[in-house]
Amino acid sequence: MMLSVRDLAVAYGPIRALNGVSFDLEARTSALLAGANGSGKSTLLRAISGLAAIGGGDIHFEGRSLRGLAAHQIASLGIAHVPEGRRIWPTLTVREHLQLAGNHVPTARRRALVDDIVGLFPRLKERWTQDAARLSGGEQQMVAIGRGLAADPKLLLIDELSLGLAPVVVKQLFAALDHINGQGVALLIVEQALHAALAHARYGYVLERGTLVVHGTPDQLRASDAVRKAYLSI
Amino acid sequence: GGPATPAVLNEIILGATLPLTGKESRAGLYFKNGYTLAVDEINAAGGVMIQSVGRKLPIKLEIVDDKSDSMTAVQLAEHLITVRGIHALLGTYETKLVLAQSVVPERHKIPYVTGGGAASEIFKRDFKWVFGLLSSVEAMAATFMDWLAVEQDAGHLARPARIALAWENTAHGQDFRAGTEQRVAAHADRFTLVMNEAFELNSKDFTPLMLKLKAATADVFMSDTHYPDFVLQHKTYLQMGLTHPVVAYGPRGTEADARATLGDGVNYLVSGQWWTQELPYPESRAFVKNYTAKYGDVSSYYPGLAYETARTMIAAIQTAGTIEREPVRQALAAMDRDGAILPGRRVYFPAKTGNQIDNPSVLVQNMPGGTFRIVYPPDAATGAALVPPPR
Amino acid sequence: MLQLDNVTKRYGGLVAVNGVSARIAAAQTTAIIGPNGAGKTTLFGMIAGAIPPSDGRIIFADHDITRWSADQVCRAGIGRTFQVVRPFWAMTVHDHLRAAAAFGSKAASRSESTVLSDIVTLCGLQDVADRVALTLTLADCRRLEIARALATGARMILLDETMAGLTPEETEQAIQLVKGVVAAGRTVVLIEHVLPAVRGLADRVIVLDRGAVIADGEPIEVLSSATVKKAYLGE
Amino acid sequence: MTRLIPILLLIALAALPFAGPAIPGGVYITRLAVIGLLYIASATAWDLVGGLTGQVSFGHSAFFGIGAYMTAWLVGTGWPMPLTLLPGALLAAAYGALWGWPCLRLRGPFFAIATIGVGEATRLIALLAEGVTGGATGLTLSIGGWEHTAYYLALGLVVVAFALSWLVRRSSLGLGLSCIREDVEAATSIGIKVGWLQVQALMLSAAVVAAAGGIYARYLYYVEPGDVFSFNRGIALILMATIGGLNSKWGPAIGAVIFLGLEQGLAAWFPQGHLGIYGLLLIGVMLYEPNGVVAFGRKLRGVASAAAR
Amino acid sequence: MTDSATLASVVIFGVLLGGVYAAMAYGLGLIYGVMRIVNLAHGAVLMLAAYAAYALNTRFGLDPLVASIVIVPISYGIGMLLYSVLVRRVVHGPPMASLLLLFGVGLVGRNIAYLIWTGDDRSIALSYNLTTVDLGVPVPVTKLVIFGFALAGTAALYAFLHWTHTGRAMRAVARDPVAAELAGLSADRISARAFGVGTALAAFAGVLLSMLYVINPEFGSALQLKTFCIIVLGGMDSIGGILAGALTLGLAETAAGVYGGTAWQDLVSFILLVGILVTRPGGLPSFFRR
Ligand SMILES: Nc1ncnc2c1ncn2[C@@H]1O[C@H](COP(=O)(O)OP(=O)(O)OP(=O)(O)O)[C@@H](O)[C@H]1O
Ligand SMILES: Nc1ncnc2c1ncn2[C@@H]1O[C@H](COP(=O)(O)OP(=O)(O)OP(=O)(O)O)[C@@H](O)[C@H]1O
Ligand SMILES: [Mg+2]
Ligand SMILES: [Mg+2]
Repeated sequence: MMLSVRDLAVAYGPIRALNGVSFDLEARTSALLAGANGSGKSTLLRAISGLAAIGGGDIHFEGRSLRGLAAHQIASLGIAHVPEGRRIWPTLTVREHLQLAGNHVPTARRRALVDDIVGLFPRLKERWTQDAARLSGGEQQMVAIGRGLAADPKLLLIDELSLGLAPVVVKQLFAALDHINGQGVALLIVEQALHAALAHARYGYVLERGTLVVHGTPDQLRASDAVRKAYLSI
Repeated sequence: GGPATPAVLNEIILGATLPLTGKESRAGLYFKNGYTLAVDEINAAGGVMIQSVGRKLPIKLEIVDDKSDSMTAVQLAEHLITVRGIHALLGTYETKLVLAQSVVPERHKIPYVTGGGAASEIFKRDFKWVFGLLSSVEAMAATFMDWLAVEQDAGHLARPARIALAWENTAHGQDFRAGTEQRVAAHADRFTLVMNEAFELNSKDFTPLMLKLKAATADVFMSDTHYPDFVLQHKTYLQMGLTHPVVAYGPRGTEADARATLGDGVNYLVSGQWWTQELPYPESRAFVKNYTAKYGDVSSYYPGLAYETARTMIAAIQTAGTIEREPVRQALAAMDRDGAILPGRRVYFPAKTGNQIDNPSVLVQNMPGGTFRIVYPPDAATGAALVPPPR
Repeated sequence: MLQLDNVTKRYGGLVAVNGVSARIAAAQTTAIIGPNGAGKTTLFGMIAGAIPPSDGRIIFADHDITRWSADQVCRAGIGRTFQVVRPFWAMTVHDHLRAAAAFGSKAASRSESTVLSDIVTLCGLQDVADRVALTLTLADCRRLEIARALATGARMILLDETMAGLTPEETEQAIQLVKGVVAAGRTVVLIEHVLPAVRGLADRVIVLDRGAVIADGEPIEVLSSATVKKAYLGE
Repeated sequence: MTRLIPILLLIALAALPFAGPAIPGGVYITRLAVIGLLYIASATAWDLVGGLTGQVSFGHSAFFGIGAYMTAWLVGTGWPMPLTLLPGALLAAAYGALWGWPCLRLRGPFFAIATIGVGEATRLIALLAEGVTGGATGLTLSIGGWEHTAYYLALGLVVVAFALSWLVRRSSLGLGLSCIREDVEAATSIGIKVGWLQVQALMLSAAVVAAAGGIYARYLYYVEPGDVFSFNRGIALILMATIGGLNSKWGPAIGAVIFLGLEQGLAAWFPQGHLGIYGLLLIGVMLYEPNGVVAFGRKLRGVASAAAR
Repeated sequence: MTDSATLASVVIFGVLLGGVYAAMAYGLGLIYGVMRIVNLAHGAVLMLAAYAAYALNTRFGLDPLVASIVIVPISYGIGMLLYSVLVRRVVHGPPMASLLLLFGVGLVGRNIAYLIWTGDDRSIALSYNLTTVDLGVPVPVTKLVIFGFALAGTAALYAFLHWTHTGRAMRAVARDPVAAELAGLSADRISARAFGVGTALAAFAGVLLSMLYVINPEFGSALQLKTFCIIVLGGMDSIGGILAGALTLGLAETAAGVYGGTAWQDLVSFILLVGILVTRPGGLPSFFRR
């Protein structure tokens, strides 16, 4: 198992965001995480990447406990997290975002990655030396994802993948993620547009009020009543 | 008000707030040393005779830091009087602090002697409890001008002399300018003012001032400054290669540090002093010896003034033979004391100036090798002034 | 109700919005769609008075509001939401609405308290009315922004991607919410990438690409046009 | 019960000048209290801009100085002292509007530094305008009058400042200012006239601080630009409000009392080390409770009520 | 006083003064740029470093420039330490907290200076104190040295912040430490380094200033105010902006002193500051942007 989450509990002060969540991710897999607003999806990703303190239970990545590690230490283990709300660096250029994230990657590999990213989001090349603050919302989302990819991760966590992206870009993005996944990067993606997402995932999880309520292969999820009602109604 | 006087009087408490930190901390330090030395000396001599107790009592000095801030100087004076139970108050340093603080002794009717506030403004208010040991800055400026006239008459200086005046924008500087302007107006045949510039205290660049000075082609450059501004001004002056027959920075110029920094550049500067270590009086010489042994540098007027301020208050208590306030005040008002270390050797507080001493100040000229000459007034002079300085 | 004449915004060499002209009638729901960076948000910003146009005119209810400041525009009757939510983080939901009602459109009635509670109900914020924005979920923040815009008494509201990041169920609720807003007689202009919402709500769709209008008309018609399919939907 | 505390406090303060001579140190405390009350009123008024609106102003020294000078001038021409506070307050409010209008468009450090510029420029102008202000020497006021005039005026000003702060906070003005503090762009989007609202807050706050300056002039009988327009006065207000707790009803007042106590107490008893001790205390407070004493109080109350349960 | 020779001196001395100001401001600018912290201890650092240069000069006869080889690295360490022990704990709190904390640090620094060196004024005796170079007007070599540092400082800092990984990381941490952590950058360590570099720059400036000015414990406070003005004029964010802000102030003050009154220098610079901010809310860089 690449990632194994056991009885994970996370709280923000008195608010319990996650309550005993357990699941495993294999290497090279591609998993989807869904759930209503406030169900704890982002918190789960934050706990994995070290942004939220693990309250109870534990998370292991490649056999190593992530408890007590700082976010940057976890990042250097090979987990990249594209956070909710983009969190780009407003005064850095598009190029600098990719440079910073890919600093530890060997030069040849880094070049290839940057080429991939630019191929995926040609728009970024057009805005290459523009401060990120002055990009449109969708362009910023591209930078955020590009930054995650540039780190050459083993596991890529993306929160709200399609948020603010035009349908054409979302389509390309799913195709690109398939490609990346094909190269061996494991994916854990939070996405609300389940229809499209399920077509690209190998496994799916649904969170409700901080606990995993449904999980299974895309077919199993599509068959689940709860999922159909809440996520596939349109 | 005031706290109940203790049944048995064991010591006489003198209080003072001083600018130990902040803008005036240099002066504050020297004042503290001067006060302390005077008190130590009297205590070494057994203290002050107090009739009601029937024996000599030692003096205790309570000094607090007013941070060069008027309000704190006022508040802490109140504190000293009402909480710490001092018997008399010695003044803080710098005119505006004294202006603010002097209201407190007047309100509480407690004797107050200041050697740190020179503005006549302080004494124009008909206060009964406030006594000043610094003659006015206007008078000091006037002394300068009188000396210039002497040099003119000796043919050393052009007549009329072109005077370039710079003054720091403080109460001190304002008075210096006023004194100079009065003399210039009174003697148009002798003096013309070709530059009259104010500058901010603690400026970080005097190049513009010196450019102006250069353009003014003056015979005399007079500037009234604090120490840091003096060093920076004169450094800039020297760097620009300026020379004038007479260069004076008010009370500045004798400082040992200045010579260390500016080297021979300080030769022949003339300074006006309320007190200087050059004064030939035995009391002054003894003071210089004791002070230097204990604290080192005594090259500015601050320690001398502080020392004499404390001595004056102690003398008044001695004369009164009591720490009762009114008798001490009367002793001050009636004082005409000899053996002081100030120019003229006398301490007295004329009623017509509102209890501010009006003794002369002396002018000192720096000589090569770090020696000094008192050049004015003639009766105190230790040598002739070199005007213009030898090349 | 709203008339755009040749509205243009340049940033240095970049033309973010390029000569957009359109008329938007009262009580109609208009969707603006287009690829990322097409200039949709910039156009909203110009209408709302937050970004000064480089060129062109904007006329709202017979007033030329081209050079008006954002607060003037709001008081004239245009409310807006932000693409990246911008609630007053330390204030309660209720205070948001009170403030909006106090400072918003002159036309807003003075018996707000009843109206405000209607808005709270309409937007489904009853349960969180006394919580500060900091503790709300994204969906709640979106609803809060809509409620805040409504509470200003705006006759026209501009919604910038209010459906982004919502689950389909929540999207459906949001669609119902906007329908309620329209039913209450307000004119809605919305930017969306979530097509079900566009289909479910819009009477008319305007497509922007690289700052210019490339299509304008009925949703079904526009969304099936070849240019839009290619530039936006990627089909 | 807690509602009674302010009233009892007010009564106690009103009685202090008469009780003063009877308690040990009472005379000194009464004198010190004048400054304390002026600090409380000024800090509370400053908080309308610095806390409620979130615009940290270093420039309030300008208002203080204007008030002080107005009183000095008018008393010099024979006005009864209490009446001089009103023109001082009005002039300061007008001055606030004059520079507030352009400057309040700035935010964060830009606004803060612009206010440093305004405050210092005002001080320097006062210093240079010798004919009007007496220049560096300043002006002296004739001494006399009832000894507790300044005290009761200061006490009255504290009541005014609290009332003003309370009224503003529960009016739509206060609501609008909060919106501005949180997000200017969002605030304009709901129709808030950001400039005008902030100017109103600055004017109100300026008026109170100017009145404090006027009372101070009467207290010291001496005004001088370096003192009444001092940059340190601006800093002091910020320290008070922050130590106590920004944007709170009692915070600035509590901070003012602590500030005065430390400022005077440390300087009186530790002539060598007061700066350092004060610095260490500040560091301690900010490490332990960056939101000020009021936040600490809230926590304590939380603990207490938890224990009670 | 309106001839071209005077104008030439105004320009030369104005630019030199601008160099002094720029040198003073880099440390403050860097720390603000990276951490959004207004370092109210900046003045104390300038002052203590100047005293350190004084002490090394009087004890061992070291030239201040030589002394800086010792002082600058130590200051870097002190800066890192200060960050790790104190600033780190408030940097993400309310903005006023870091402001006051550092104000407290500044007070402690001043008190230390009073205890060690008393409130007396000190100055360093340098053999080349009065040496000048003739550029049409006599120009002090000390100011030329400082000006050289100001120019080199701009270039070096720009290159550091834009072309090195650490520099970019500092800028990233400045704007979003969380995102920086996610990109594998230790926000804490990078901030500590930035604080160290900022402190070291300030210390170096303090050493340079000791060659020009009389030192006392209050020496930093007045300079600090001016450095704030400079970095704000410079737009708070750009290194080139600092130089531009410093030169603007230097020229304006010198011109005000020469063509107006010497006492107007500060007044003019404050009025200019307010004027520029009011018309250009982003400071000087916004003249070059649209
Ligand atoms: N910083 C925080 N402080 C307090 N509560 C929080 C914080 N962040 C999240 N929460 C709460 O924790 C719960 C889970 O939040 P989380 O962000 O993980 O949900 P989510 O599933 O990602 O929702 P969304 O779809 O809105 O992003 C919610 O109830 C939320 O209100
Ligand atoms: N302040 C600015 N300076 C320079 N360019 C800008 C600025 N603001 C926006 N832009 C550019 O203008 C273009 C239009 O931006 P806008 O935000 O309007 O796009 P949008 O249509 O809303 O896109 P999205 O769907 O991604 O939100 C983008 O390419 C963006 O990079
Ligand atoms: Mg989320
Ligand atoms: Mg947009």
